[in-house]
Amino acid sequence: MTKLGVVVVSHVPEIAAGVVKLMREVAKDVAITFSGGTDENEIGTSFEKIQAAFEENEGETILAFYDLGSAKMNLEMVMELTEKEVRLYDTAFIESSYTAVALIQAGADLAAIEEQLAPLKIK
Amino acid sequence: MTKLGVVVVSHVPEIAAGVVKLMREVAKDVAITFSGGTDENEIGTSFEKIQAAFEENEGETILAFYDLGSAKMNLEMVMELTEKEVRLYDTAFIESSYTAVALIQAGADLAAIEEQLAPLKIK
Amino acid sequence: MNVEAVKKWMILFTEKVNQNKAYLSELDRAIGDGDHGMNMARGTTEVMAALEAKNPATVADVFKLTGMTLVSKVGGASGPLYGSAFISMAKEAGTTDSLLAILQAGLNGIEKRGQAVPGEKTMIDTWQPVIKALAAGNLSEQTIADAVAHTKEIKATKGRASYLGERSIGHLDPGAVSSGYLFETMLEAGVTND
Amino acid sequence: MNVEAVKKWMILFTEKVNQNKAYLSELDRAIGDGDHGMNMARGTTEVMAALEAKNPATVADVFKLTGMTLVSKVGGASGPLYGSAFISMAKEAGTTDSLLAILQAGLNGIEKRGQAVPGEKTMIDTWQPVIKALAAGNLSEQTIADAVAHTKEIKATKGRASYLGERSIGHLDPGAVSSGYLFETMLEAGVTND
Ligand SMILES: Nc1ncnc2c1ncn2[C@@H]1O[C@H](COP(=O)(O)OP(=O)(O)O)[C@@H](O)[C@H]1O
Ligand SMILES: Nc1ncnc2c1ncn2[C@@H]1O[C@H](COP(=O)(O)OP(=O)(O)O)[C@@H](O)[C@H]1O
Ligand SMILES: [Mg+2]
Ligand SMILES: [Mg+2]
Ligand SMILES: [Mg+2]
Ligand SMILES: [Mg+2]
Repeated sequence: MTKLGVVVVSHVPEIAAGVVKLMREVAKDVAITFSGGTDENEIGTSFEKIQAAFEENEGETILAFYDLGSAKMNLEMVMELTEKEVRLYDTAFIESSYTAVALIQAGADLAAIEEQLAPLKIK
Repeated sequence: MTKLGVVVVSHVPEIAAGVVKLMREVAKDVAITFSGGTDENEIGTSFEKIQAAFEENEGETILAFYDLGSAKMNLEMVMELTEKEVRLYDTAFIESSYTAVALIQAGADLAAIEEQLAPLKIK
Repeated sequence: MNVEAVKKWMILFTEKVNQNKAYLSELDRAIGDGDHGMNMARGTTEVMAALEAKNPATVADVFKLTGMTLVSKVGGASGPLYGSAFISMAKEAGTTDSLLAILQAGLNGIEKRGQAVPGEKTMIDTWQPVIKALAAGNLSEQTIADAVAHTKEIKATKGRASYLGERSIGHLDPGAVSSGYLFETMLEAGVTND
Repeated sequence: MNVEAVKKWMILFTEKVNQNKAYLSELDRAIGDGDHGMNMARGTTEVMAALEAKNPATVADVFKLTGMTLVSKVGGASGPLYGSAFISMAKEAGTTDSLLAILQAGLNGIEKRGQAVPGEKTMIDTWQPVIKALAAGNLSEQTIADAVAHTKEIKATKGRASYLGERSIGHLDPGAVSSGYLFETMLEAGVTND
């Protein structure tokens, strides 16, 4: 089974860091990386930070989550350039990224995870 | 029209603060208060902090949003005690609280806001 | 119902929770966020402090102070849940002496607070069989142990464990285990239906 | 297509954006987060610095450097959107000299990136009528102004403004306005279809 990792992308540095904190409670061993805010840590997203989050993530298959739509566009630009297999979810940001890492920690496979994520699609 | 306010409740202090930062970008004038983490600023929720967020909010009708289910229970305990009219939404936390404040800032009324929130229900 | 027995119950429950703090958190680590032992240990320790400080004179007041303290000190789902249970029990204890009626009120409080029903892998799956056995006059340590053990087979559909879906099967529910302690210590303290 | 004219275009666009930075942000404050002027000013200023530093020799290279710089420096939706436009235009400019074909490639890039179509109150609502007029041989300042003005009447269904639903009607789309600047300065710089 391919190793799964999670990347979270938020417009706000504090949100990204906070979500990782929330996830760490239930997912001590999961590969989690994040991108929060712009290069100057202002509100927005950063192509470079997202790219770094993908490259530094130990997962081979990355499950990616974002807060607002403009993050998605930067995410997709990075996805076109990375070697990794990336699955991007248009789901409730915190609730679905939390669900994903909890399931990965519990040993669930991608199909089981996506089944749980499906009802959280809102974008 | 009754003055609308927004209360956000997160398990993590950083997430609550970050969401408010994100909302402030589009809602300079909206009454927003928050509760993040436990009394000791650990991960969890605090009855007292939630109560304070309600009391300090200048809105007469409060739209309340939360991240994970256990926050909801504390929210409901506070709701049973507060004088204010509170509407609690089982919607995608960040996406829906952002939507709500953007609409309040734009002068939308409760009915219009709830129509936009309806498709974001996931809990 | 004897107020001294009820106080003893709270003391024994606090002791049991604190002795098993690590175990409760370990159970919660498997299907939750690993803090149930911490939450309950902190909450019950605060209850002890509050009971000592205020020394409530009636059963209703003991339950009320316990509930309010748990609500404000626990920080996790178990706070409002146990809190609602004890607050409802306090209300009921104001009008009746029947342990059965009081526990049933507690369960109603939990169900109202958490919108869960039996079979969803929560503390309710301890409370409900215990109350049933009490009503039938055959509540024992074994009834409690069986109810707790049964949560292993259930798929969680409420609480944090529900995020795991099928993966929650095969693990005890931590809240069901701590509720097991609640009822074991109730028997030990001699709090009974008469 | 003349590389000097294209460079002049980028310079004029940067100037126009920077002169109207406050206005663009004000437009974005009404239906978005109020940063479109900042975003575009920062992005285009970085483009100027990059063009000066690298002095690219071909039209394709000018567009490519512009696009890459916007993607990495803007921080808002307009970054990947304008970025994708210029990167697609660079690719097209590698094989053709036709302004029409190049702009069409740019629009395709935006549509692919943002999954929007005409009529959703985005920059596309400037690009699409401009390209149509160019194809018909009657592109003018007026065409551009009309396209931009028309976004006022549209309800946003993409981008941040879409959160406002009906409330987005009655406001110009900031990205449509900055795209208006792009095409006005294209005409001023003498970048044409032949
Ligand atoms: N909706 C609910 N109804 C009843 N009991 C619940 C509900 N949600 C959670 N629980 C109980 O709470 C326990 C978890 O408590 P705890 O770990 O202290 O809170 P948290 O999940 O917030 O960390 C679960 O094991 C379960 O027994
Ligand atoms: N999906 C999309 N497709 C096309 N254009 C879009 C899309 N989303 C947003 N835009 C454009 O981007 C502009 C906003 O840019 P900007 O304010 O810089 O980004 P942000 O919304 O991230 O703050 C909008 O006015 C609109 O023209
Ligand atoms: Mg827990
Ligand atoms: Mg917890
Ligand atoms: Mg903006
Ligand atoms: Mg922005």
